[in-house]
Amino acid sequence: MSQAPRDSRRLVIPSEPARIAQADEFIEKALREHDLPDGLVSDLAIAATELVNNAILHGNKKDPSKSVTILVEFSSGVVMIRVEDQGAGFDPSAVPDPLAQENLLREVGRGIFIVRSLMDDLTFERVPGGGMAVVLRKSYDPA
Amino acid sequence: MSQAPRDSRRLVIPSEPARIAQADEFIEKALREHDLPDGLVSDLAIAATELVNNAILHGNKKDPSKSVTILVEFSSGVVMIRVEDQGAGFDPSAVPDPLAQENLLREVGRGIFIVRSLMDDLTFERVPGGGMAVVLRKSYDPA
Amino acid sequence: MQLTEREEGGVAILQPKGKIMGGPDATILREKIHDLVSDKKLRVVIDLSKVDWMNSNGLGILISGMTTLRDNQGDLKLANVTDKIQSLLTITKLITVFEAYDSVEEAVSSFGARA
Amino acid sequence: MQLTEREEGGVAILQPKGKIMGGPDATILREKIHDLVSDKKLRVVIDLSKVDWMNSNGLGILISGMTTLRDNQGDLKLANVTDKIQSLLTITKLITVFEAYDSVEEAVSSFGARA
Ligand SMILES: Nc1ncnc2c1ncn2[C@@H]1O[C@H](COP(=O)(O)OP(=O)(O)O)[C@@H](O)[C@H]1O
Ligand SMILES: Nc1ncnc2c1ncn2[C@@H]1O[C@H](COP(=O)(O)OP(=O)(O)O)[C@@H](O)[C@H]1O
Repeated sequence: MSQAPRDSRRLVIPSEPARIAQADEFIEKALREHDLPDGLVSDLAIAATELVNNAILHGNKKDPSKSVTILVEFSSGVVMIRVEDQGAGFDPSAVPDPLAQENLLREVGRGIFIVRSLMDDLTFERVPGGGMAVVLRKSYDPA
Repeated sequence: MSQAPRDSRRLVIPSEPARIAQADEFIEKALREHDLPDGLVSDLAIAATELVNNAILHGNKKDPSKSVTILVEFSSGVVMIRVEDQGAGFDPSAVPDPLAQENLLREVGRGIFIVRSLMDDLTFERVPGGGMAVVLRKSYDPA
Repeated sequence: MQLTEREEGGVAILQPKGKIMGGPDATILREKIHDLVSDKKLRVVIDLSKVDWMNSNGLGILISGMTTLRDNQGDLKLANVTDKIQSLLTITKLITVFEAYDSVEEAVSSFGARA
Repeated sequence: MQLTEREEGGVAILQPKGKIMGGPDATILREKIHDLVSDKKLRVVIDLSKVDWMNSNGLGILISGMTTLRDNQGDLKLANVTDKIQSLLTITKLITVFEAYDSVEEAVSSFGARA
């Protein structure tokens, strides 16, 4: 198996909800350049846009002077997407279970659950000096 | 009792929902110039804005090329407000009862009921050549 | 209509000001309620003290705010209902639908301890 | 996301197109649903055939559309759920919440005769 050289790309956007489409385009472009199949591209796009939405809305609370940094890295058949905000952070274990009967009709609260279901790995880090970084990983068949 | 001379004013607006404030301003200005007391001005403004909203939304279906004509007339201690649209008209007797238990939590459907409650009289006419004219009347103490 | 927001004891207090007559009013309040739902601020008081008058559009906004919050496990209560609005709520029987309080403080504390 | 609307047998059919990922998408669909409620078009089918993918934002839009319509004595049903969306509905258990049909025609006729 030939190991693809490491590829690392970064996008920084202001915390405006409408920027989500730009973030998605950036991410999908990188995935397609690495020849990931359509189904994997959309799973990763679904998961990554969840994290970017959370960073814009919950982390940075739509403050356009705060930025969201998106890092996409490919190495050894694993794609990693890291989304960092400048917010107050949060405790992922305190997020209510979206499958509980009383939560089924709520409009929100399924993002992290969906990311966990679609990806191989999801980790949360507090960034020194404030902010949260959320990192997802998914393996793929490198060309 | 001195009979005030008849005063008749007309405003024509395009059917854009945001025009409601302009219609209200026009109507309230006329009412205040006739020294109607605050409570009566707001009752009339509530009732008239119901009719203008209906003409814009239900009558002209927000088509900005169709207009709504508002006529305010004072004579013999009665104010009359007539709102005419260019829509398909409707049958007022077919409007569901907003006080029925199953309608209580509906967002809409109380406009005509409120106009009837606040005003002395409410009539509906089909305008020759299409459109609906809805006319409300309320008596006041002429200065 | 203008809309201001503050928070007290874990309860969001929305204060509309002016006349609620239609046009952009409903959109403004609807988007605000949805922002609150997204932020999990599900206990909401509408302080009506600064509302000059409202027509059925205003009543519809209050109803849709309440039902949206209830659908999301929250609730909406009214404070400082003016005489004019009170009489509209009475003739439309909506008085039976809303929980209303004489002051923001009473409305806030009706929600009980902070969740 | 783009949104088109048509009517069939007294039922409004909304067809979103593209990706539903957040930002303005929710506002567009929410305003459309509220226009339908105001026009008393309370039977709504969402045709998902042209949706590339959606994240939890899209799911939230479908839920709020359905609850808003139900609160107003209407209903929202799904048609042409793609495999991708089907699997999201399954893992989130929302499959138990929505009524879904294999075609727009079936969804429309599930509403019964025109009211
Ligand atoms: N980057 C973040 N910063 C702060 N809080 C967050 C962040 N991401 C998620 N959260 C918190 O976790 C909760 C659940 O997030 P999620 O599962 O994505 O659902 P939703 O975003 O629809 O509420 C959010 O409501 C928020 O309180
Ligand atoms: N000018 C009009 N042209 C056509 N239909 C109208 C008009 N005014 C009212 N209607 C019909 O009457 C119904 C009830 O109107 P109303 O009591 O004002 O409540 P709402 O406007 O909230 O639905 C409307 O839903 C509409 O179908």
